[in-house]
Amino acid sequence: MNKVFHKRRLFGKRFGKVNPGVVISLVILAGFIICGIFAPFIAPYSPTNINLGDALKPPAFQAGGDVHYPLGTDRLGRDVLSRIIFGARVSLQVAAIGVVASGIIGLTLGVISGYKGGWIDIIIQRAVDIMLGLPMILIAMVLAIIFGASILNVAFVLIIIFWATFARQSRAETLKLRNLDFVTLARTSGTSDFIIILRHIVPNVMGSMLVLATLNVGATITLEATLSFLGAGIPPPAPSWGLMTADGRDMVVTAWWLSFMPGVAISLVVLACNVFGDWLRDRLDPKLRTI
Amino acid sequence: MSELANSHLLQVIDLKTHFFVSRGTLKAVDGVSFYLNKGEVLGIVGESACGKSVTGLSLMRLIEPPGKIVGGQILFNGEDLLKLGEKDMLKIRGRQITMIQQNPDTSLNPVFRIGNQIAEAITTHRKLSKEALNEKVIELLRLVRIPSPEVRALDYPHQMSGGMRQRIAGAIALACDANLLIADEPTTNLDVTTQAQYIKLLEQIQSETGVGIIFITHDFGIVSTLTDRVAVMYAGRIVETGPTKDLMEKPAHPYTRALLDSVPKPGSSSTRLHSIQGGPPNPNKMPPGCRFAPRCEKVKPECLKEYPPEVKINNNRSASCYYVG
Amino acid sequence: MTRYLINRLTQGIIALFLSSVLVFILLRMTGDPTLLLLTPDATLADVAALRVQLGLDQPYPVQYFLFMRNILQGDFGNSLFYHRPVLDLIAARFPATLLLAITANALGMAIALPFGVIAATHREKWQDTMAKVTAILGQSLPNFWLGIVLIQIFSVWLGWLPSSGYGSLKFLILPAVALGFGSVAAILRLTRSSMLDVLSADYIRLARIKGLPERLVIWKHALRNALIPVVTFAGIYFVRTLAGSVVVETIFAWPGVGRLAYEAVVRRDFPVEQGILILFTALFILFNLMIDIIYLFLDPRVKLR
Amino acid sequence: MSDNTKTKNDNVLLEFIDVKKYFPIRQGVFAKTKGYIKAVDGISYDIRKGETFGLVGESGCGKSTTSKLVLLIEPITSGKILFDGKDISNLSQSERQAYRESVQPVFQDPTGSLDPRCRVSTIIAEPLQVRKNMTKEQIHARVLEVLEMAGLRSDHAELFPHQFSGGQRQRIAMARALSTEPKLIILDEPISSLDVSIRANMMNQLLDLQAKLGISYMLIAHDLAVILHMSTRVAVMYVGKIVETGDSKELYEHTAHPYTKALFAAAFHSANEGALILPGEVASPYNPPSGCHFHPRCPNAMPKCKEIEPLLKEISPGHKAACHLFK
Repeated sequence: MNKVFHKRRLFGKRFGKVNPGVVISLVILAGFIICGIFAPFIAPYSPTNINLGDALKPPAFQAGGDVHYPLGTDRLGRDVLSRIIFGARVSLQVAAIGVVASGIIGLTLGVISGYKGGWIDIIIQRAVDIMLGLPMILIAMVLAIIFGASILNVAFVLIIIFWATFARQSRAETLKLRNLDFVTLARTSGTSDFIIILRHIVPNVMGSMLVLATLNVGATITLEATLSFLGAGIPPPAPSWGLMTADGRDMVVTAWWLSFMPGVAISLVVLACNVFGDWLRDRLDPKLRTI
Repeated sequence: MSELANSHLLQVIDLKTHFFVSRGTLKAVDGVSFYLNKGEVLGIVGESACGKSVTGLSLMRLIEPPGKIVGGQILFNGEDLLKLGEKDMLKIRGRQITMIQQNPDTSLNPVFRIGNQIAEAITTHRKLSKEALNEKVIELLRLVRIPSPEVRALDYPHQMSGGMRQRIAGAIALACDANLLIADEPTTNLDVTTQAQYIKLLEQIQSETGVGIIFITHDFGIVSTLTDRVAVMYAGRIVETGPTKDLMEKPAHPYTRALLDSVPKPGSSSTRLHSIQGGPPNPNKMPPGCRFAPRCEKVKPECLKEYPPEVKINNNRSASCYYVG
Repeated sequence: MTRYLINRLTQGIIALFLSSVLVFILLRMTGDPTLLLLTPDATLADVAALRVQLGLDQPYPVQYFLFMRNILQGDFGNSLFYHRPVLDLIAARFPATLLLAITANALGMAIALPFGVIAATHREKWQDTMAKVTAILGQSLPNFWLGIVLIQIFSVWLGWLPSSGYGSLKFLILPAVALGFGSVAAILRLTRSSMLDVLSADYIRLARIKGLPERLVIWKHALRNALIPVVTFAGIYFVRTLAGSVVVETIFAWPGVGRLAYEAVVRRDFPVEQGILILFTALFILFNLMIDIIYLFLDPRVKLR
Repeated sequence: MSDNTKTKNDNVLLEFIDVKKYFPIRQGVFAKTKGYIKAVDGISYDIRKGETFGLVGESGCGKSTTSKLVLLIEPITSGKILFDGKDISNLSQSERQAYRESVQPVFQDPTGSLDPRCRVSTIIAEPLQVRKNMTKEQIHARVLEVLEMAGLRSDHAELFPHQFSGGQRQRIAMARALSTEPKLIILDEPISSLDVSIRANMMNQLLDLQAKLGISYMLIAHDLAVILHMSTRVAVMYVGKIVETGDSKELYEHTAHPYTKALFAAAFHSANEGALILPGEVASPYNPPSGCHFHPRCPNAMPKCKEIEPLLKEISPGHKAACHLFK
């Protein structure tokens, strides 16, 4: 057994053979990230470029379609493909905020809660229960009335919800780890709590945090789209996938592609996240299952 | 094998149970043969992962994927169990061959009352009137020495101690007057004094009911008090077999001898114990010759080449070793 | 057992209190809700009058007390759009939402439970793959999009079912499917994993040792244990579908509380939104309490705790 | 308990004086204390320099709690534990650290004792890093030194725990315990999770190390055969109390307490006379029987056993038993 192999166990032999679904998912996720970062260089048009002369063109493959607009145009003549590519940027931002920020907050609070126990634990626990229990869509809607729909509103709601999922998971794992002998040993030799958490707890919790993060990327994207769809998320004219779906809703009969296409984008990305996340979970720990 | 094959309650011939996992084929049981006479107690002794528990489950044909019985014969009352359909096997399980599992904390279903769990073991094979069934349940609880059985029958498993739960497992096993009881380390997770109690109980039940017992364990001490004959397993094969007293006094196989020597004796205080170097082989990569050869003090070149044949030491003793005979 | 119930009840009340505080803080974050409660042409005098009427000139604890008193008396204020008490509006719409949520979840359970069990007992076979695909699709497809696609297919193209409205069973099918698909996925997944856990337990082997036919081993011994986490989760999920009805009701023009909530956002009808939020929160906690009680009957180990 | 043990003895390393550990039982909404689990209920003994003191008993007898008290994992309810004459429950910060270095544990489960994400070198160096007075090189040198002492190779230092067998893992745990040059090692069931053929090896290694380094062991086990083999002196515990203690040879040859007799019978499987099989099960420390906790299971129980708790009495030099059979 060589050393490098074990250092990089995550991508080592332990992962077994990779199934095609996972490869496709990775390709989709890579495409999504590239679109999100390099949208202006990839998209053929500006997402907000209004061209009423070309309004409501069907996708290129349908009769009456225009090859210049592969996925058709909306009622203002904006290119659907370009808007979807720019929409990836919105989703990526949202996912980054929702997962990174709430992941860090959740991990910190969860580990402290699980490790320290006592009243800190009780308070954090109750907070987690309530956060997970509250009808968040409604809260977002209330906030949208108060502050008006905004990306800040979305970010706030995402962090409020998702930190709790990270906190719950990391707390549960910390509780298990805390009772393991290696933590007791570290304590009996006088190692400080801070070092124990950094050396023994966090590295052992990271695996499941990674899995949860992947799954939560999908969940944050869906939630943002839902909120935008309901008018409580990203305000128009920003090209959010949820907003685009909502825009095309009244035109299901005449222009089906308007709400269908952005929905495909959301579904593909979320599906890819879930497939990859599940695979990661099975590899890292088959026993680990979220409810 | 004995020429009196027909009088054996159970005769296992060259049983092979392998596990097909992604890393390769684990030959957990790899050519095991033994027999058990009616009313006899046979001990199967070995360390963890030597295949003793898999042998027990194979006898009941309860090997789950990725495991599979890939060869051999299990003759029970002369009939090969491996040739039976699953439906016929259901009539044998619980009715004729039965089993007590190792862990008393998890072996009873937590959501059913213990009386119901015992009753179910009976009704699976026999139709009884409600009164007769109740009576039989109480009788079984008495058999395993549960105090005030009428009350305890209404308990859930978590309301009982480990020792009691293990006795309930015994009552379930004995519900249909089976001929063969496989006890898979039933005392390993019990307290020392409870363990002694349980062994005594098994002894009493054995003499009362005449059930044949295969007792699987890692502990030679238990074997010496309970069993008539013993088979020692190492890395998927039986290395030595014979009457318990004889075998423990004059072990023939180096592994058996080493195992017996490595246990502290009364009064052995602070002297060095005989120790075996290394650990059991990886079931994925078995050594080509004798599986104990890499750890054996008396290893000869031929030990590393081919698995030693079973050698008869006397009428009822045999061992697989080039040093014997 | 009573101690357990009292414990859970206390916890429920604490949770209710904490969430009411949270909702209160959320609602007061703007500092002054009067601007949201009045029409744009209101005078400064109107604002001042309303401030006194709502007690906004009082310190926060007093405000909270007033807020709670009104809620407990069933006074959620009047809708700015309908000019009717919020509670009446919600009460009129609630049955439709309940019907939708119950149908969706019943559908979910009826499909997910048996298929979850079958998937677990046919591990790595086609049944399992199907279940996995269903579960992951249900987890991934956003329900607003699913709703629109369902309308597209079954109303626009095939013309089999109405795309919106309320009335006979025909109207119920599409919204219930759109809402229930997520819960099918979630329950399927959980049933499968819970069954897999249980199936490897020693007591399942004991059932087989007894000679029980596989049918009983699975549907009696295994399922009875596997149900414990599933039922808990299904209860929580039910409340989630209530909240999720906002989306589905909006798409299918279903006259329930969810659609009311959506309309309230569009019309900036603050009291209605607040009322729905408070009610749903209370419902959630109430439901959790009910689940705890059901739990008592499912798991005998809880009774003695 | 006997107060005359307080006589200062240079040979004594660790001394227990009427040590009690009660865990409150909290119930109800407001977690009111409804009673106590008397996990350790007034035990006194001493561990001498260079000896192995064996603590034997079944589940719930308090032997593991005792080790937690020594390791400062749990605070003592009442009584005192003296280490080198100093009360361990009120040490200064630096004394506490010095004490922790002098007393190291080895636990039962070699898998749980080793963080799967840490290299062997990190695991072994952990107690040394707390000191802050050693350079990286010194620490590394010490790691290699103790690895060798524990029967491992220096190239094992860079591997991860899962690359070792159970027996090897227990050696890593031992190496870690040795790293700070302790005076006392608490061995909590050190061999019971190992395979039978590996146990002898580990026991030999432990005895060799002791002979070489002169450390004391406090050995905790449920198997009397192992305890007797390894220990110079033994204490038998039952439901929080010591029922018999003495030289291990003396204890074996002149077993006094009926419970010890039963343990012997179970350990050496010599239980052919029915009298040695105890009825019932180990009493719960939550609600122990009155008088002598052992009386409901005792073959020699007398009426007064139910009422009066027997005290630990010397029945021959150094051999004590808590039983009314001995006057």
